[in-house]
Amino acid sequence: MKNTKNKIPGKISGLLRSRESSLLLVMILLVAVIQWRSGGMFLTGTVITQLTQNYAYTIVLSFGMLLVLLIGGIDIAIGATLALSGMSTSLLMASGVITNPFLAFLFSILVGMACGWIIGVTISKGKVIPIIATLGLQYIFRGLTYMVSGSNWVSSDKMLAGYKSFAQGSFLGINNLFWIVIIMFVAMLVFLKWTSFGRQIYEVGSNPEAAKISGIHIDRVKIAVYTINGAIAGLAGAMYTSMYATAQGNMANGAEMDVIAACVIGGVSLNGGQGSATGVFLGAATIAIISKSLSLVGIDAFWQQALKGGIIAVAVLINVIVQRNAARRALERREI
Amino acid sequence: MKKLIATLLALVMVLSLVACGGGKSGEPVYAIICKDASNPYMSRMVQGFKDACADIGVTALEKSPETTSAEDQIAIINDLVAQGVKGIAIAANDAAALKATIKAATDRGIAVVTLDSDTEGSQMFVNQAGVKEVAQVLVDSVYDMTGGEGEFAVLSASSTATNQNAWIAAMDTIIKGDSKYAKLTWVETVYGDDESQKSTDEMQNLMTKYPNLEVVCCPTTVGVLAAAQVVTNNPDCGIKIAGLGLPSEMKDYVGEGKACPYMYLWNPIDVGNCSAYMIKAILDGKVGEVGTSFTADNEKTYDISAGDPAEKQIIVGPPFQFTGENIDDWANVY
Amino acid sequence: MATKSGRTISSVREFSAKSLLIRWEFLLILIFAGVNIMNISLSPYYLDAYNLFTNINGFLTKALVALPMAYILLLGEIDLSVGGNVCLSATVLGVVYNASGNIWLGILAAIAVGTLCGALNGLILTKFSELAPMIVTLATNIIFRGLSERILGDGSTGGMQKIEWFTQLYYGRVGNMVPYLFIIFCVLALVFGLVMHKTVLGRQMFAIGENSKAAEYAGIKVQRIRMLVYTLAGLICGITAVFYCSWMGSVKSNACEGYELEAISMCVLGGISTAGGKGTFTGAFIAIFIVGLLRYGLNLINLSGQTIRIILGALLIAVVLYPTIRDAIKNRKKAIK
Amino acid sequence: MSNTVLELRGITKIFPGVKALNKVQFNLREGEIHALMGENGAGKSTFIKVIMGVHQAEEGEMYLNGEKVNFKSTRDAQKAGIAAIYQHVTAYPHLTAAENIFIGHLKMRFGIVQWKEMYEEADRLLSELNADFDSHALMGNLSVAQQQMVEIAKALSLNARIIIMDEPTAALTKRESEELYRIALKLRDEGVAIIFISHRFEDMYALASRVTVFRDAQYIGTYNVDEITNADLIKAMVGREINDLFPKPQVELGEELLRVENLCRTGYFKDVSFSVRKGEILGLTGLVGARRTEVVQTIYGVEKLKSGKIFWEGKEVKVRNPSEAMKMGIGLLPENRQIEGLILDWGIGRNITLTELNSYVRGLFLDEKKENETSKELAERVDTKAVSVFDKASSLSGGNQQKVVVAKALGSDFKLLILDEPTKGVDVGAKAAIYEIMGELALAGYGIIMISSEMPEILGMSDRIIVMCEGRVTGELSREEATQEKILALAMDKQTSTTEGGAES
Repeated sequence: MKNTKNKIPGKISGLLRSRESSLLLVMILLVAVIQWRSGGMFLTGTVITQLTQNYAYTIVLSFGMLLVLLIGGIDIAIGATLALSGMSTSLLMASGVITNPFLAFLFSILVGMACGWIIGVTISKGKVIPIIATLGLQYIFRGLTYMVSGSNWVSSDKMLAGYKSFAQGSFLGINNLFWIVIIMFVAMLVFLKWTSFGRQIYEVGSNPEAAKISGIHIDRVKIAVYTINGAIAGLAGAMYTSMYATAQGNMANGAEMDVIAACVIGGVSLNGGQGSATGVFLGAATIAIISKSLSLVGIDAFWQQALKGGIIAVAVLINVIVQRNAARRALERREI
Repeated sequence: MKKLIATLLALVMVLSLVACGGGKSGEPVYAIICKDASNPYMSRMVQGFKDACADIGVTALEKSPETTSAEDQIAIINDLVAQGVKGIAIAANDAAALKATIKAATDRGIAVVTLDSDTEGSQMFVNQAGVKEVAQVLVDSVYDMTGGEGEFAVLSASSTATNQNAWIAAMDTIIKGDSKYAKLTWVETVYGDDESQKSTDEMQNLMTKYPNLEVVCCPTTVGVLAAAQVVTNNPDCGIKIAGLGLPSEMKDYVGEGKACPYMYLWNPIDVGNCSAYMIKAILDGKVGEVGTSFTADNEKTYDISAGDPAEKQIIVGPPFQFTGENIDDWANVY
Repeated sequence: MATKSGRTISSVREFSAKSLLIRWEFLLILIFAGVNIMNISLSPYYLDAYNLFTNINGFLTKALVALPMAYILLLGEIDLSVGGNVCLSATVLGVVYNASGNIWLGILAAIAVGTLCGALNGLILTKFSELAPMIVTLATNIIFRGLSERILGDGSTGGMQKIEWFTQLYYGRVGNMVPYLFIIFCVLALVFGLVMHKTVLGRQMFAIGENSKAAEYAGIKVQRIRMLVYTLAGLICGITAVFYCSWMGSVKSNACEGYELEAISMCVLGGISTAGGKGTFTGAFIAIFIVGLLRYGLNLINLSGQTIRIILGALLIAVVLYPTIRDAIKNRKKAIK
Repeated sequence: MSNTVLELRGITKIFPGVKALNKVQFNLREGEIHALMGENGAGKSTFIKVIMGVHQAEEGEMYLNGEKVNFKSTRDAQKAGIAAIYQHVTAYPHLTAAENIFIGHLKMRFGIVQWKEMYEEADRLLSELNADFDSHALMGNLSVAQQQMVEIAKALSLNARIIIMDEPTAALTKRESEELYRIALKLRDEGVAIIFISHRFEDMYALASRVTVFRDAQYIGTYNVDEITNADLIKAMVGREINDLFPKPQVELGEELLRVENLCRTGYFKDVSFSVRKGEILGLTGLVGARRTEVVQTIYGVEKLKSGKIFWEGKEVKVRNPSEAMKMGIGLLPENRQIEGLILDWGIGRNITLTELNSYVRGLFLDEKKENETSKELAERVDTKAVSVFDKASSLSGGNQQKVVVAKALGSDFKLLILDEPTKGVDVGAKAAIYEIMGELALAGYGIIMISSEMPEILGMSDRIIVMCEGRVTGELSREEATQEKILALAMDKQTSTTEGGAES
């Protein structure tokens, strides 16, 4: 799917850029096939708005996961963080404490940020490996979500009208939630490419020892990244509850699997240092298209899980094969 | 040093948990197990069950699994048996899986009734409304809303929910059995698993796949709410919603010109209430053979009819219609 | 080759009670005792042997997959696909039984599928050894669960509880007290423990977990052992699926949710370090009963499922944080000195 | 022209178990290339890391342009205008060349990274070094030589007044080395002071005006390049005369054990052929980057072979993995003991028995009593200083750790032993013991291949010497005809395979 040129790659085809152009190609091809198979029902106004609305929160979560994967970590507690922040915000709305939608979004982000901070400290200062730390904290956050809500739902009639209408409303023809995705995407692009802290994330991920020697505080970067990821999960919690207008204990259960799939397809490497906001955006969009279009195209929804797992496996294997070829070619170039 | 930490850890665990230990008074305990812990319809049933237990003079105890899984319900039944509860009322997540565990409980003299959703091995099914009656009102509302002709679909709960499957099967036999409904085309049955996200996605898929769909019938309170919200958000889709819904949730979606012209349900509080009395009736040996009837302690008489898969069942009452007019005064009841 | 300096090296491991006390197992025994004391004091029903065994049976299916998980963690790796594997094997058992009407065929099919799935993990991980086991088993878990969802559609396969002897596999008890599953589990645990601590394969697994490069140079066939361990995990998942079907009688595609996370928590609580090479099997064995009985005790006092979930999560984090806290205290003490 | 830019006095650095630097001193003048030479393990790389702030010296001071300084990280050193180019380039493989150049001092305006400006200046710097790639290339795709040019460009972007190059020519071809000389001389003429660490006399003669020698973590002396003769320099580097330090017994050679014919492995080595006989000690030497370790790894089955034949006791064999090699009777004592040779957290007993676990099985299980006794006997045979077989390997000194690895090899009935840098990082006393053991093994009929970069060891212990340079065998010398100059000449220049060349004595 990707061509690494034999001659030293100059400006035209950096390894990263060619990965995203091929991903865009795959996505366009996919939409064409779906459009043909579903007899033209896919590319209609309503389906596109539903697509952008329903999957806005997974794309936003994927940006958070991108940061975590870039420093070589992982966070499987984002589903639980989303649930806790979304639920606590809805409860405060139901009990009349929060009366303005903007405040609701802010509170949800703050709750998510606190969860992210706890994860960051456990991993960096507590020296716990990320998979185990987020596994344990996922249990705790999910348990708290049920406990806080006394394990019953916040039904839509108890939610602020403005909060619910925000998710349905649109501006310049684009749904509000998708505006959040666009703003987040631009912010992530600028942050990762143009700010020094963004570059430090790449440095820590690409070569942690060199980064430590050159004076970067690895722990501080880790805590910051997991906190930002938590905040994003909090934001996604508000987006979720405002769109579905109910808050359930088991909401976003297993969302982390879709998000990891999106990042892996988007070319993010799991050992850190490699990945871009564009790649993740395209990866998440691909996952959304596949999930949305399955029933339209006649593949029954029961194939969806198996397909998603298959896509992650294929994307990971392609990454490895490409890296092996590049290493082999580098060896051959070395004249002895 | 390490031994100190170890003993400290053990001590803390013991103290903290003793502090919030449960009541062990000698009073008999009736337990209720719902499909999952956070379903609003179920919490109304529990409310009715607790009121009845208070009248009967027993302690009420609610224990429900987080997800609609039969596995967790089995574990809960085992715990309750171990605690020596006198009776269990359960809304089963599976028609067969609980059989052996319930038998282990009934062998120990514990009365086991099912409510809302039946399963094998239950001594009595407290049926909120007869399967045929529920199916009939659902088919009639679809017939009325489509004007007798057109496409309709069904958005149900989870694929293994016994009560929804029973109503859907009954609806099918009614439609096939009467030429009046011949012109109705049942396009598809989809499953929202009683999750608002999945129900919304399924509803949206139905709208896109069947452009001239006229009615979506949702025999589950979660489905009907999600469907009504989707229709309200796309007013020009021209789809009407029929089904079973809680008045409190549906009050701004039910009525003329709204997404759901009218809907049906029964009072879940009555169902919970009645199941407690049924446990008392079984324990007092009042319940006779199929065909006989008996009066429970709430001075209501019930006639026992043959149930499937439970041996006996009683009907709490006919489904109740909610329209734009009367929904408001029920909205704060349940 | 006589030694010139005549220095002698002792070859006897001097036994010190203190070294025994500071071992992790002693702490676990203490916690185990604490949990039992708490349960007894909380509800008089706890000591009823029949109910105790019923409840132990409840979590033994999860504990079965913890046995091979201990080996995988010992190698310094992780397998997130056990839940999906058991679910798929159980689905296959149900479908094959309903199609052929012969339960034996179903059982064989389930064990075969389980082992194959484990071997698939092993194959990918040995052929592409630079891949992280976490991501590969994450993907295969979704694939296994997806396949079982595809096979079952929206229904479920069932009817297995009609076969009397098959349900006795789970519900049957020796002398109407000790369930067969409990005995089988203890035998399997003994075998796993002895292999791990007393055999060549066990020692080699410790070596790979501690330093796989040194193990390779010492002539240990690292990739072959990794393949063997993942396939063994698959086999155990197949066996667990048989017990699951005997217990539940029917299978839905959301069966065995969270088995892998539970198994990992049991092993990590048992002292098996996630970095590999450390830990004892007795620790994991005791930890299995600590988690199981703690959950049972908390249920007895009717704590909600969620609070139990929080307590187990907190326990896992506390156990993993323990070495860091201990070192921090040690360093601070050294600093003071 | 001659004022001192950088001065270090009395620098001591201690790592657990070994003193890496012992009161060393050094001074560097402006616009000067100052060579720093010494054998492997003499403390050169540690000294550079102390200057760059990676390590903090226990004792001693450092003066930059006369003022006392102390660097906590490479960032402090970079701010003070000192840049280093390491032998194994520690670059960021996933980032572009331009970003690697400006790491730590990205061009910012109002907090925004100025990419365009950075790419332009990076291209300017690279073209100045006439690099054949541009600044958009990914670091991971570049060859070692190109990565070094990026590191030099980075030093220039810091407009560093002092540049330290640690074995830069080790992995470079002749053409690339000359390119580096041109750049170094150009920098010197612009007033930049350069510390050039190398093994190669060739580099020193081409570039340096002064040379300082370190040996065994100590400062030996500083000399003007044109005043010191080659032999004196070698004596300064090596220190001891070749005398009876090496108890090499005369062993009458048995029949051929191992013969390899034009082994090749892409990117590492090509057409490597040699043979070893029973009782013979074959020395395999060359400079860093000669790929000797990779050759024995292929023979031992750790790495795959591209082409070529291996004959064991006359028969052609395929070695797919280490356990096959061990079954045949080939044992390898790997180069870095701590990672490949030992499990540091385990007791020495368990380390020793790891390779032959099957011989300790009684019934189904391991017989720990037998294991402990055998490992005790083996450990005592090589005179390891340890209290009990349960002492952790990590608690032993370098020499004793090597003895444990040898004891491990003695546990199996090997016929050929390959020792890769057996005395690296080992104190002088333990070295003698290891040579003694090698002598005894040869007497007992073992074939031995010894890889070493220490001249005296190679000359002292080998019956025959194979010299390699950059993946090629450049010569074979018998014990009698071998001298240090011949070895160095063969080790330095790939083209002049057998003839005399390079540095005149």
